[in-house]
Amino acid sequence: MKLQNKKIPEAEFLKIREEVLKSWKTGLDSQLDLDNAVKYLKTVPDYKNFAIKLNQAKANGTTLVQPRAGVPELDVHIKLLNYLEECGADFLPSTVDSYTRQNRYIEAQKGLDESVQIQRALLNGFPVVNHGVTNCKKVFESINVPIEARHGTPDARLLSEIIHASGWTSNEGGGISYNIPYAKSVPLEVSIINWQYCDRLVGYYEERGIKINREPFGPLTGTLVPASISNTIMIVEALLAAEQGVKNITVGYGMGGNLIQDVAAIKALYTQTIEYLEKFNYENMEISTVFHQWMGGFPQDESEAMALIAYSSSVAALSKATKLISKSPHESIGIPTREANGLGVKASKFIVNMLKDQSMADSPELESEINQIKAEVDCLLNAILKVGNGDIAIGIVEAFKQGLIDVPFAPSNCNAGKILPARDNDGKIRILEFGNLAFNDEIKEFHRKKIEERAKSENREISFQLTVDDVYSVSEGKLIGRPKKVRV
Amino acid sequence: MKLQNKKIPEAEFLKIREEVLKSWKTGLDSQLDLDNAVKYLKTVPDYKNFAIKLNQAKANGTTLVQPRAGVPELDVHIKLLNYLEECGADFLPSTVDSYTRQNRYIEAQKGLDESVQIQRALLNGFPVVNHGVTNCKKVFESINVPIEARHGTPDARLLSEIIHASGWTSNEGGGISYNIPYAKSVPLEVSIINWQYCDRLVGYYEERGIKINREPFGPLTGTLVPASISNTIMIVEALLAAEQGVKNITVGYGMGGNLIQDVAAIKALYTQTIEYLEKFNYENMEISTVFHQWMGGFPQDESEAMALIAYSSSVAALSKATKLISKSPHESIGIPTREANGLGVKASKFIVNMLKDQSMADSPELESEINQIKAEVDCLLNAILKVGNGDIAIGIVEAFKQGLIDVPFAPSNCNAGKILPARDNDGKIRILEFGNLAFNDEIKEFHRKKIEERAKSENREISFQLTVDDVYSVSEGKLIGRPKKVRV
Amino acid sequence: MKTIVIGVIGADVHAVGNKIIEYTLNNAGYNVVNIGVLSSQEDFINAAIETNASLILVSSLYGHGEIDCRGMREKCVESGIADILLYVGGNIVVGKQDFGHVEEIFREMGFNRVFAPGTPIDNALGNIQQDLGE
Amino acid sequence: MKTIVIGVIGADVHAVGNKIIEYTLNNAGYNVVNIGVLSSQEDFINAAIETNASLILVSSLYGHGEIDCRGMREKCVESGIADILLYVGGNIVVGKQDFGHVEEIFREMGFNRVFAPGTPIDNALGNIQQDLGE
Ligand code: B12
Ligand code: B12
Repeated sequence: MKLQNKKIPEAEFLKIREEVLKSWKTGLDSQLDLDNAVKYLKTVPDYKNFAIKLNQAKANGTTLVQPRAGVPELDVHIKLLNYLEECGADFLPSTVDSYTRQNRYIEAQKGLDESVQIQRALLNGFPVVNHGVTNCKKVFESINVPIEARHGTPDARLLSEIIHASGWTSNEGGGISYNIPYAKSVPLEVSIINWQYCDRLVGYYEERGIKINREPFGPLTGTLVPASISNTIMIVEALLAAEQGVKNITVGYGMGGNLIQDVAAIKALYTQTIEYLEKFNYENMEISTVFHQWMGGFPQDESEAMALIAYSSSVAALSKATKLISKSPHESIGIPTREANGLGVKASKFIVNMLKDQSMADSPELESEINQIKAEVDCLLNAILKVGNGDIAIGIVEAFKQGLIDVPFAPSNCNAGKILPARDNDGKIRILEFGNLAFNDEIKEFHRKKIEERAKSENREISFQLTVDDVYSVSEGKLIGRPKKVRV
Repeated sequence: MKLQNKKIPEAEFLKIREEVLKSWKTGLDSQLDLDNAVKYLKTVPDYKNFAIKLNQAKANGTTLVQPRAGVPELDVHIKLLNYLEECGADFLPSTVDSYTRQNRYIEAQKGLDESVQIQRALLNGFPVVNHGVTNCKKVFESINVPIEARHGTPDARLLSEIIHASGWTSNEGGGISYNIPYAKSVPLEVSIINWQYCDRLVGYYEERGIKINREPFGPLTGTLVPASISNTIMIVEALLAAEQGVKNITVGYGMGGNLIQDVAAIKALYTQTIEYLEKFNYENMEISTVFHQWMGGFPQDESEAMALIAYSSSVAALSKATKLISKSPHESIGIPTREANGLGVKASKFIVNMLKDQSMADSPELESEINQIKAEVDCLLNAILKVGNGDIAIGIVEAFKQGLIDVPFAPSNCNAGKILPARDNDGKIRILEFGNLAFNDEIKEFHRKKIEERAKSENREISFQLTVDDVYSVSEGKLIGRPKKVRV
Repeated sequence: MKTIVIGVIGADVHAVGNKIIEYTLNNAGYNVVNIGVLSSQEDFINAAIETNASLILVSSLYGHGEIDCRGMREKCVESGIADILLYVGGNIVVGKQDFGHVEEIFREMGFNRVFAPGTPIDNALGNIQQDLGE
Repeated sequence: MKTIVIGVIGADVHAVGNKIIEYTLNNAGYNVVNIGVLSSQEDFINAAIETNASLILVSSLYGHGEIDCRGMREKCVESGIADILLYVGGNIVVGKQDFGHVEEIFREMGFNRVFAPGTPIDNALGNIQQDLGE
C-alpha cells in the first residue's frame, strides 16, 4: 500500500480488516462483527459517550479531569476504575501495558497469567487485546462515565477494533504521536497507514451515526518539547483523522512550565487546528483540547508532586482546555496505587472547579506568545506540505526524514534528533540547536536571542548542558536549570 | 492617655514600660533590662534577622515561605520548629495560644501545666508570656532562621517585650488588625495605644541600630474581606508604626480567590503603602508584602486542601509577594501535626521556587483592577483623615465608629458590621450592602453593577444568601457559591 | 416557637460560623438568642434561663473547647436548668484526634450531642428538629 | 578507558534518561556504547562482547524490569562473560514497592548493583569508579 492522505475506500478497509482480526485469537470474536458492534454502540447512553460529554464541557467552558490507570487483571482493573470515578474522574482511561503496545501478545499473556498467579501486577497496564471484547465490555458496563484506551501503539488496529466494539468511545494516539516517542524502528509510513485504519474505523462508525472521539497524543516525549513542534504534529494528525471521516478530535499539549507559554500553546493549538481543518475543507468538525499535567520527571516528595499536580491543574483551567490528564503523587516512583491515583484526581478536580469561572487575562505577553507559536507552526506546516507536494501524509514522513520537523529525546529512528531545546529566562521552552528544523531565519534569530539572554545571565556558554539541566530541573523543584551556586 | 498619632517620648515610654513589665511575673526578668536586650539583639546574626532576610528576598524578587505553628510545651515546640525548618521554612513562627492573646495568663498556665501532665496539647499555641525570656531565647537559639511571634493580641505589650528581648526580630499585629477580628469589647483606642507602645519598642531598638520587622495582619477575618478594606487598614497601621520609629514593615493580604484581583491587591498594597508613607514624610522605610494562603474555611479532604495550598502559592509567586504564609492539609480539622504542617511548607516551597522566574503578565484587566483597588483605598483613607482632622489614629477610631470603614464578619463591637460582601461573576470580591462605608457613588455603582450581573446570571435576588453561599463555597470546592442545581 | 441560645465559648473569637448559624436557625423557624463570641458558661446559662430556651448550642472552634466546656452541665444543674439540651460543635479539641474518643469526653461532660469538625449547621437541623420535637 | 554498555531493556521506550546517562558517562571519561531503547538481553550481551566492556548498565523505567531481566546473568555465563558487572536502575518494578525486597529479587538474578527509583546516574558514578577500579 502506498501512503497518501486519502480516505480508505470501504471495500479496501473491510479487506484489510479481515487480516487485522486474524492477528490474535481475540480478533475472531463474533462481537467484532461490525453490525453487532454498531448495534452495541447504539445502546451507549449520551453520558457515557466521550464525544458528547466533551462537546458539553466545551459548551460550558469547563475543564474535565481524566486520570491514567491500568492494571493487568480484569477485576482489579474494574475496582480501580470504580474508585477513580468515586474520586470524581469525569472520564476514565484504560492504560494499556507495554507488550501489547508492541503487539507482543504472547508476552502480555505471560505477564497477565503470572500477575493473576502471584497477585501482584507484573504488567504496567491492562492488556486489552488479550482480554478481548467480552472483558472490555465488562469494564465498560461497570462504570458510569465515558472510557478511552490510552496506549502508545504504532499498530493499534486490532486494539482499536476491540475497544470500540466494547463501547469505548475514545481512542488516544496517531500515526506520528504513537510512533516517534513510542518506537525505535517502526517506519513512519507504516504507523501512519496503521492509524489511517484506526481513523477509518471511527469514520465507519461515524457514518452510521455513532460519535467516537479521537485524541492525538500531544506531549510526545514529555520532555522540553517546544509547543510549535507538538502543535504542528497535532494538526497533522487532526488532518489525517478528518480525511478518514473522524469528526470529534481532541488535540493535546503537555505542560511546559511557563504559565503564559502554556496558555498560549493551548489557545494557538485550538485556533490553528480549526483553521487548518477549514483550509482543507473538512466540515462539521468538533474540536476540543486536552492539557497534560507536567509530563517530564516528577519530584520524589509526594507533597511536592501534589503541588505540581495542583499547579498544572490551574494552568489547565486558566487555559480553558476541555480536558485535563492528571498525574499522581507516586509519579516519579512507579505506577500509582489506586489511592495515590485518586489523590491526584481529587486535587485536580478541586482546582478546575475552583477556577472554572476564571481564565487567563488577555495581555500583550500572551498575545505575542500566541503569535510566536502560530508563526512557527505555519512555518513548519508549510515546509511539510511543500515536501509532500500538498499531501500532508507524504509530507510529514519526508519532513521527519529531512529533520524539517524534529522531536527532542525521541527514540525513533525516523526522527533526526538534532534539535536541542532549553528554557529562556522566563522558563519558556526555546531551541538552542535547530538541526534542520524548518524555521525561517527570523524565528531562529528570536530563539537564539532568548537563549543567549539566559546563558548570559547565568554567565555560561550555550551548550547541551543547558538542556540537561532543564531536563532535571522540575523534579528538583525549579523550572529553569540554573547552574548550581558553588558555596565558598 | 489621649490617643493621637504622635511618637511616644522616650521618657513616657519608659514610664509605661515599668507598669507593663509588672503585669505578669515573667516581666520582672532582668533579661528584659533594655541594655541587656540591646546587647543580646546585637548578637543576632544577619541570617537570623527577619528584616534583613526580607530585604534580601525583596531584592532578589523571591517569595519566602513561613508556616504557622505553636504548641504549648517548650521541647515539643522546638522540635516542631526544627522539623519545619528541615521542610524548608524560610522563616519560623511561634503562634501564641488564645488565652495569652486575651492576657489570661492564669488560664494559659493551667493549660500549659495540664498539657505537660497528660502529654497532649490543650492549648492552641505557645504561651510566650508564661514561658518568659529564658524559654523564648531557647527557642531562638535552637533554630537557624529568623522567628516571629504570631498571635492576635489587642494588648501585646508584655508579649512584645519578651519576644524581642529573646532575639525574635518580627512581631505580627497592629492596633486595628489585632482587635477587630480578635476581640469583642476592647475599645479601638485602647488597642491602638497598646500597639503604639509595641511599635515604640521597635523604634527604640531601631534607634540603637537593631533592625526589627513589624507585620500588620492583613487577612483580618479571613472571610470575603474586600481588598480595599484590608489594604486601607494595612496602610493605616504602617503609618502608625512608622510614626513610632518602625522602619521595616511587611503589609499583608489574605487570598480572595480570583487570580487577577489577588495579584492586583498585592501590587496596589505595595505601591500605595509606599505612596502614603512618603506623603507623610516617613523616610528610609523598608516595605515588603506578605500573601496569606486562603484564610477562609478549608476543604476537609486533604488532597483538596493540598491543592488549595499549592494554588495559593502560585498566586503568591505570580504576585511577587515577599513572603507567603502557608497552611496545612489539616486546616479544616484542627491544629496540624508537625508532619501535616511540613507537607504544607514543602508544597508551598516547591511552587514558589518553581515559579520564581515568572510573574503575572501586565494586562488591561490587571491594570483596571489595580486602579479600582487604589481608588477605593484613596476614598477610604480620605474619609479617615477627614474625620480625624488629619490625625490617622483619631481618624481610624472615628471611621470605625461611623462605619465609614467596616470589616465583614468581625466580632468586635467597634465594628459596624453593616457591609455584606459577595463575589461577582469572575469570583472577584465585591460589596452588595455598603452600610456606611465611605465609598463614593461611582465606586458603589461599580460594585452594584458587578453583583447584579452575577445575581442575574444565577437568576436570583441579591440578598445575604449570596454572602452565605460564598462563605461556604471554597470549602466545597467552588470559588463562587452558585445556587445548587436542583435535579429533577 | 422554640428558643435556642447560640454562642462561641471561652477566649474564642471565631465569628463567621456563629453568624451563619444564627441566619440558618432563624430561617429554620427558631427563635435564636445569639450571645456571640468570647462567651462564658455563665453567659450561655443566663441567656437560656432568661429566654426559657430549649437548647444551648455551644460553638468552639479554636481548640480549647475541652477546657472551656468542663463543668457546664453541673452549672446548668446548679442554675435549675438541669435538663436543658446541650450541643457542642465546631473544632472542639486541639488538632485532628480520633473523633470517637472526643465524642466520649464531651458526652461524659453531659453534652447531648457532639459534632465532628466541619459539620455544617445545616447537617444538624435534623437532630434539632428531632430533639425539640417539632 | 573502560567501556560501559548502556541501554533500555525490553519493550521500554523511555529514551530521556538513556541519553542523559550516555552524556554523563562520557563526561566522566568512559567509553560508552549505547544500544538505546527496546533492547533485548542478547543486544546487551552482544554489544558487551564486541566491545570488551567491563560493565553492562541496564535501564528499565516502565515497570516490566522484573520480567525482562530474568535469566540475564545465565545468558552472560553461556556467552562467556560470566563475570561481567551488571547494574540495573530506573523504575525497575511496577509501582511503589518496598525497595529492600526489590533489591533482593534483582540481586538473586545476579545483578551486582540495583538502584532505587529516581537515583540519578550521577549518584552511581562513585559506585562505577569503585567497581571499575579507576
Ligand atoms: C517522560 C515519561 C514518559 C515519556 C517517555 C518519552 C520517551 N520516549 O523517552 C512517555 C510519555 C512516552 C512515557 C510513556 C510511558 N510511560 Co513513562 N514516564 C515518563 C516520566 C514522567 C519521566 C521519565 C524521564 O524522562 N525522566 C527524566 C530522566 C532524566 O530520568 P530517568 O528516566 O528516571 O533516568 C534517570 C535515572 O532513573 C537513572 N537511571 C536510569 N536507568 C538507570 C540505570 C542505572 C544502573 C542507574 C544507576 C541509574 C539509572 O539515571 C537517569 C538519568 O539521571 C516517568 C516518571 C518520572 N520519573 O517522573 C514516567 C514513567 C517512567 N513511565 C511509566 C509508564 C508506566 C509509562 C507507560 C507504560 C505509560 C503509562 N502507563 O503511563 C509508557 C511506556 C511506554 C513504553 N513502552 O515504554 C511509569 C513506570 C511505572 C513503573 N515502573 O511502575 C513511570 C514511572 C510513571 C508512573 N509513575 O506511572 N513515559
Ligand atoms: C477564618 C478563621 C480564623 C479567623 C477568624 C475570624 C473571626 N473572628 O471569625 C482568624 C484569622 C481571626 C482566626 C484566628 C484564629 N484561629 Co482560626 N480559623 C479560621 C478558619 C480558616 C475558618 C473558620 C470559618 O470561618 N469557617 C467558616 C464557617 C462558616 O464555618 P465554621 O466556623 O466551621 O462553623 C460552621 C460549623 O463548624 C458548624 N458549627 C460551629 N459550631 C457549631 C456548633 C454545633 C453544635 C453544630 C452542630 C455546628 C457548629 O456550623 C458553622 C456553620 O456551618 C478555620 C479553619 C477552617 N475551618 O478551615 C480556622 C481554625 C478554626 N482556627 C484555628 C485557630 C487555632 C486559630 C487561632 C488560635 C490562630 C492559630 N493558631 O492559627 C486564632 C484564634 C483566635 C481566637 N482567640 O479564637 C484552628 C482551631 C484548631 C483546633 N481546634 O485544633 C482552625 C481549625 C485552623 C487550624 N486547623 O489550625 N481564625
